[in-house]
Amino acid sequence: GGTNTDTEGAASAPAASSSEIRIDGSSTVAPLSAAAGELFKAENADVNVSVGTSGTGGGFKKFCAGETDISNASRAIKDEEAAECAAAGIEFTEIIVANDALTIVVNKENDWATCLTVEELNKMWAPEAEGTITSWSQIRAGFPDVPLDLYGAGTDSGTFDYFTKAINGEEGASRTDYNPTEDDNVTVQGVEGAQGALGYFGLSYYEENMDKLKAVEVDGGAGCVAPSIETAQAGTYAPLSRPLFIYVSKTAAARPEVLAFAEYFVANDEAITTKALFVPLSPEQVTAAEAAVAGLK
Amino acid sequence: MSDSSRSISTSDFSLRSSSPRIGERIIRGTLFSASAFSVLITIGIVWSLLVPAIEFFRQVPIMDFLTGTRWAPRFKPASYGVVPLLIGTLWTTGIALLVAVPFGLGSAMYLSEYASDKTRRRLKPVVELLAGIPTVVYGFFAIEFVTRVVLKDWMGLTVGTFSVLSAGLVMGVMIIPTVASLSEDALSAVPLAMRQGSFALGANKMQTTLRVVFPAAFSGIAAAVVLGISRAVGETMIVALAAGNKPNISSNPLEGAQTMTGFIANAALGDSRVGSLEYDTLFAVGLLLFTMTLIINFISIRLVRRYREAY
Amino acid sequence: MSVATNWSIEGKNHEKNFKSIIFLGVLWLSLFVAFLFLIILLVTTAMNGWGRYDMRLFTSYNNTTPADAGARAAILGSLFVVSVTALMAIPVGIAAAVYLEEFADRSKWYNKVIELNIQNLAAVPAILYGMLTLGILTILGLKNKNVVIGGSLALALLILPVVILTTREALRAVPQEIRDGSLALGATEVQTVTKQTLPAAIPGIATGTILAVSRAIGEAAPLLLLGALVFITYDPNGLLAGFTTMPIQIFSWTSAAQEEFKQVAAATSMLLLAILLSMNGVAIFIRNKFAKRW
Amino acid sequence: MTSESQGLSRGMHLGGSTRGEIVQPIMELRNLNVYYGDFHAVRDISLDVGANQITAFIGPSGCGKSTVLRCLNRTNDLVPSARVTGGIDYRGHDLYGPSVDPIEVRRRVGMVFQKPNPFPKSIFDNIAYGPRVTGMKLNKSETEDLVEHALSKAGLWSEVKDKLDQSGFALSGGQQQRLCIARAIATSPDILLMDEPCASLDPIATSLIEDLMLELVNDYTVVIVTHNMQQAARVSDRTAFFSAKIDDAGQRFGHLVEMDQTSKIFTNPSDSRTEDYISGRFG
Amino acid sequence: MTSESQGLSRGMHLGGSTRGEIVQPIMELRNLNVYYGDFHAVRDISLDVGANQITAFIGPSGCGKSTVLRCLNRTNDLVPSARVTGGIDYRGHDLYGPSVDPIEVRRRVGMVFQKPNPFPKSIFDNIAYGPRVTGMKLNKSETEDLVEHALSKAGLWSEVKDKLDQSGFALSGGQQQRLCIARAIATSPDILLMDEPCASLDPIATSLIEDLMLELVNDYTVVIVTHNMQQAARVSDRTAFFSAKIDDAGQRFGHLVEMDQTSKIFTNPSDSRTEDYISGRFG
Ligand SMILES: Nc1ncnc2c1ncn2[C@@H]1O[C@H](COP(=O)(O)OP(=O)(O)OP(=O)(O)O)[C@@H](O)[C@H]1O
Ligand SMILES: Nc1ncnc2c1ncn2[C@@H]1O[C@H](COP(=O)(O)OP(=O)(O)OP(=O)(O)O)[C@@H](O)[C@H]1O
Ligand SMILES: [Mg+2]
Ligand SMILES: [Mg+2]
Repeated sequence: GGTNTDTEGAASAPAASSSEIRIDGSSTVAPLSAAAGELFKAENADVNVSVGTSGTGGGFKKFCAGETDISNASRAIKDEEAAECAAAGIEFTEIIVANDALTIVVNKENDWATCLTVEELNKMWAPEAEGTITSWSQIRAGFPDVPLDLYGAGTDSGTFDYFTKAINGEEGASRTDYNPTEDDNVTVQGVEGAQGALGYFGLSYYEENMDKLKAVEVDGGAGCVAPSIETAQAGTYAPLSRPLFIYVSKTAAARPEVLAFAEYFVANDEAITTKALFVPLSPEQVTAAEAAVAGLK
Repeated sequence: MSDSSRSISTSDFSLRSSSPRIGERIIRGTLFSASAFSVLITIGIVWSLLVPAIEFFRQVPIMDFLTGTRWAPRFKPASYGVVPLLIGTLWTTGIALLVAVPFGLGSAMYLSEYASDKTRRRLKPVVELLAGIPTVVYGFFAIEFVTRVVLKDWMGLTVGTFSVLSAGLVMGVMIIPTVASLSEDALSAVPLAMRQGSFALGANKMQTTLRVVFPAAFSGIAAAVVLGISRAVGETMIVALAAGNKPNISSNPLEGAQTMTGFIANAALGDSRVGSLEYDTLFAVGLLLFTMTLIINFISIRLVRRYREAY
Repeated sequence: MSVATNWSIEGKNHEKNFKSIIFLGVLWLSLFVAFLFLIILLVTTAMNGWGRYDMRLFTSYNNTTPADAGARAAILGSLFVVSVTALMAIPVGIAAAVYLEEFADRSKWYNKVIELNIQNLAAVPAILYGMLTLGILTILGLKNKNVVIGGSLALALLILPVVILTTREALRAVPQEIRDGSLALGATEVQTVTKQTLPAAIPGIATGTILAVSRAIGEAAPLLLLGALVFITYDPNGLLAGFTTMPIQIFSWTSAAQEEFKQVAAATSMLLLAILLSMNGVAIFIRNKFAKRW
Repeated sequence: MTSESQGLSRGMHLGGSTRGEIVQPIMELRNLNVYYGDFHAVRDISLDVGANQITAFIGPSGCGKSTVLRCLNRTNDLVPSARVTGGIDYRGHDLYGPSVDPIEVRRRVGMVFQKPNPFPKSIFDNIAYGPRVTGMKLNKSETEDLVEHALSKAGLWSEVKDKLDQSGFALSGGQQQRLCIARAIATSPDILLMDEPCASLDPIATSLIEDLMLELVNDYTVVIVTHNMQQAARVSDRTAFFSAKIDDAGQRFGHLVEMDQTSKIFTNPSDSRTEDYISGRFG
Repeated sequence: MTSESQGLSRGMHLGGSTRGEIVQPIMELRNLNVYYGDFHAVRDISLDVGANQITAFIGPSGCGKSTVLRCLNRTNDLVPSARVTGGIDYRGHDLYGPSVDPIEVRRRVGMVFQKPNPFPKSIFDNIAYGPRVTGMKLNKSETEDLVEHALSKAGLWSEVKDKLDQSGFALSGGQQQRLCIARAIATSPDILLMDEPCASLDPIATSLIEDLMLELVNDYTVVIVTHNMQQAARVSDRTAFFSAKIDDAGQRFGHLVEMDQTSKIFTNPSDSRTEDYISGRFG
């Protein structure tokens, strides 16, 4: 679109010598930043972008220690984390860069679970379920007696915080006898491997693996809704659709390449989200993001 | 005998050193520092594990840590019982030994007692190649081939993506060379005279191998196995990839489980906040792992020393 | 004239009895299983990587689109990190080995401690070296842990005991007569080491260090702790630059969502294996060529 | 150095007796040749080993004494490169015949080595090992009897009877060597080969072993290799003197110079090379 | 065995000459004791080494011949457990004096070992090594001259002059041993110690080395340890006979039985133990 002028302006800005933009944080958001980095680098060859995957919490830790320029987050920054940044003198700007729908996935051979209610999910994932809810037959009468094999986000990821809050009502409250992983892709393999398996992760990962997995519709009280770009943008895929963030350090944004990258990210959001298989921003979100970037200058 | 006054002496003859040889001393000093540096490394390891671990044990009683059966450091409510991780480690290590000990020992006996010199020189390096393969590649292989093809397709087992069986099997192959190579050394160290003694009594090769050479090399072989155990306990990438991340007290090797190393690797990817209790768990587990391998290794050194002293 | 009796020394062959044959068969099988595994591993990995054996692997950086992904940053990262590792570990390792083998008085307690300590370090799990390095870098005040010098340090600490042990082995293989001969001519001990013992042990030392360095190339666990699991699209260009390595890249691709990433992972595995096998090959060649000179 | 000062007991002092003269061959070597790979180490050896006699092999180092000795119980078969031509007749059987089982041979022709080589087992198990592997089915008390018998024969019983379960390594060098002899006796061999059995022993242990040999020869045939000419003179009935020559191709090889009654070899050898060697002019 | 048959050339046949009688001591051992850790291996040795003579140390194995020899150039210093008491006077200097540099000693007292031990270098570099490490500053042609001189002295020059750049390992055993002697000569030592220099050589090589020793003694002082009594008799001027005893505590230790002109030791020793040993009654 009309982004070229922006990027050209930005491209001339960075110093002639090669420079590095350090990004770390949520592994969910990482592909987004990586895609942005790839596209950005195509036009700014001398800028290096590295994207770590320490998880949202881990990312903020590094971010607030000044180790990174931009932090990827799959949830908004927490008060304690913000306080830590403030204590370290790191000012930042939050930018929503994409939408995601946490998709519940089951094994292809699972022909009984097509739609699950939030209550059923809670029954599965609540701390009380630990060691007691072990079979699908305990979830809903009529489900077969197939052992329940759960895969989910690692405890340091924003996804975990988000999911536990949405399903179990409190961040961090969850049964522990599931396969937690920082790497959502492990879940793909896990769920693919066992008939009674269930997991959750971002919509993009599901779309990548539609041939291996099956998505489950979620009933948040207003009927069964399938996860998709439309339902995510429209907010009807509740309560599991969420925005994804990047946090840009104001100190770092003083460096022209960081600022240019942030501008590029927002200006090319549609291309980036498409490349990374995420749900693009709605027009209102774009306006908000542009304003946030403008505030960095 | 002659009188000493008649001995030859020359006035300008001296046995003092012709130069002070300061360079020599500097070199010796440098070399010593290099080897003393290794002690610093150990101190460093202990220090880097102990400091955060002590912090951890201030909040979690050490007995709760060692005997607790629920490992959930990042959940609400959190609990810090390391037993599930120990059991995971026990599973993978045990399965690995079931593979490595018979096959490693069999290979060692063949190489040392049956193979010609030439054959041994060719085959031993090939076996040792197994030790040179990156453990990431092993892990990849465990998931892609052992679990999917061997366990699921060929054997028809109902096994998930992650299982201690698959990780253990592959890890067993990884430590075959450790067991084989060191056992072979121990077997070859048995003096030829002992074999000759046996043959001269009319024993055949199998009798000689099993009744004379094997018992004579026993402590060396035990050391090889013990070292294999310590490799298995400390191996990270195979279990991180193939055993899964679920702390699990299970009696079913087809299930996945998290090992101590697996936890450390996984937790490191997550990178909790420095100073938090969760962060310190990493070091508590690390310290436990270090202590375990230290003990195992001491046993192995003892055993090796015994067979070295025997001949 | 001979004392002929009716006994005989002919008879069933005691080497070819049932038990012996079974026993030999079992031994064969053990060795065969090891080889079989090696071959299957090579073949399946090679097949998994089919279609990705081209220049893209070397020229392209990692990419979110699997088809465009290459291992350039990882390959260069591995080479860079391992070179620095070798530069750190080999001189220190050889120096320590020379001290222990040629100068140390074994009856002194501190030498016994050092010796025991090195044997122990050799068995410390790799991942703990990552934790140690994490601690060292924190003390040094390095904010970013995933830097070349950090990775190299972790790997150097990891292989140092191996270098020391194999170098000692090589020095020990030099016959004592060589040293005696040199010392009896009035050479100092340092001269004897530098002019006789070390040169004579070079093949053994080379073999040992090559194997140690090849271990460093394949190692991932300690680097994982330093955060080397990053998406990087540039060449590592300095000791303080971020990096990733081949094993780490394989690890990350292995667990990636898209099936095509597994192809790249397998192709990179093959490259890594090729590097390691050739290093092992060189080491074995040196060992066989120069072995048994005395 | 005078001949009176030599400690010559059997072959020489009994030179006038019939021992060593009448030969009842239990083994006859006919044109024996041994090759190690391409190296033709020992050439054309023909000699007789007399039953119930002590035969000594002497000669300078490397002349093939051990090589020939090892042929007598086919332990050379265990050296992969070794190859033997010519024949050895053992009680009328060709030792290298195609249907001969070398293991069967070794059960009949025992061997004791230069360095005592007990097994890392108890004294008892050291002795019992041979009977066990050769498939003698003995019960506990039979085994005990056999162990006692063998140790007694080897003159070791009184010294070790209270510590049969101790390791064979715990004995002194001389005791270890007698243990090895006892071990060889326990399988009731026909012939006992000894390759420099006293080389690593002190004089006292040596003389004990020498006495033992003189005892054993009543029941067994003994062949010893020794570097110690005095020993050969003291104990043996007949002595074979080996030496080394260089052939036209420049290869060094061992051959038999002469074999005769020990007394004759030491006082009046037929070959001047023997005399040179014995008198110490070379070697 | 008669004394005529002995190949006695120097000490005995020249027994009537002045050699071996007049002793101009270049080294004097006074109550030398050597300990290995707690083990008091060698006790109270006092003897003189005569300048420009060949002194032979003989005696049964383990009696401390090598141990004493190694004291003469302080190579025992390299055995961590070894400790020496008593004194050695070397040209009027106390060899174990506090200001004495053992390295300096070894430059003056060269040593040749039982097994030829050439360095894994070219023949040329084997010889040039000593001068290089002892800090002689020689230019190329001086080095070449020295190498030629040393090899000539060792009787090896004509055999190797065309292959100086070949490895020292490529030589035969006897040549290697002469190379080692040449190597020792190249640093112009004062005394040459040889510990069983012919033990691993064949008779021909042995006789070459023996001739060489007789040559060398014109310029150097030579001390040899040998197991071969005939050799001691053939080459040495004076012979020290060592033996081993058991002390009250049951420890075996080496001591000097007697030292005298070689001819005397071999024909008319003062001590009966010497006679026993020489005549082969023990050992
Ligand atoms: N296993 C072997 N392989 C090759 N050559 C051998 C082997 N064993 C012996 N030889 C060679 O055969 C020749 C005869 O050796 P043998 O051991 O029989 O001599 P020997 O008379 O017993 O000498 P010694 O008195 O030193 O024991 C020697 O040249 C030796 O190097
Ligand atoms: N490095 C050492 N450590 C401990 N004991 C030693 C050492 N070297 C020699 N001995 C002991 O000192 C004694 C004398 O040994 P030495 O080697 O001097 O004897 P030798 O007369 O040269 O014997 P051989 O004729 O066998 O060479 C022996 O009992 C020997 O075991
Ligand atoms: Mg022999
Ligand atoms: Mg000696």
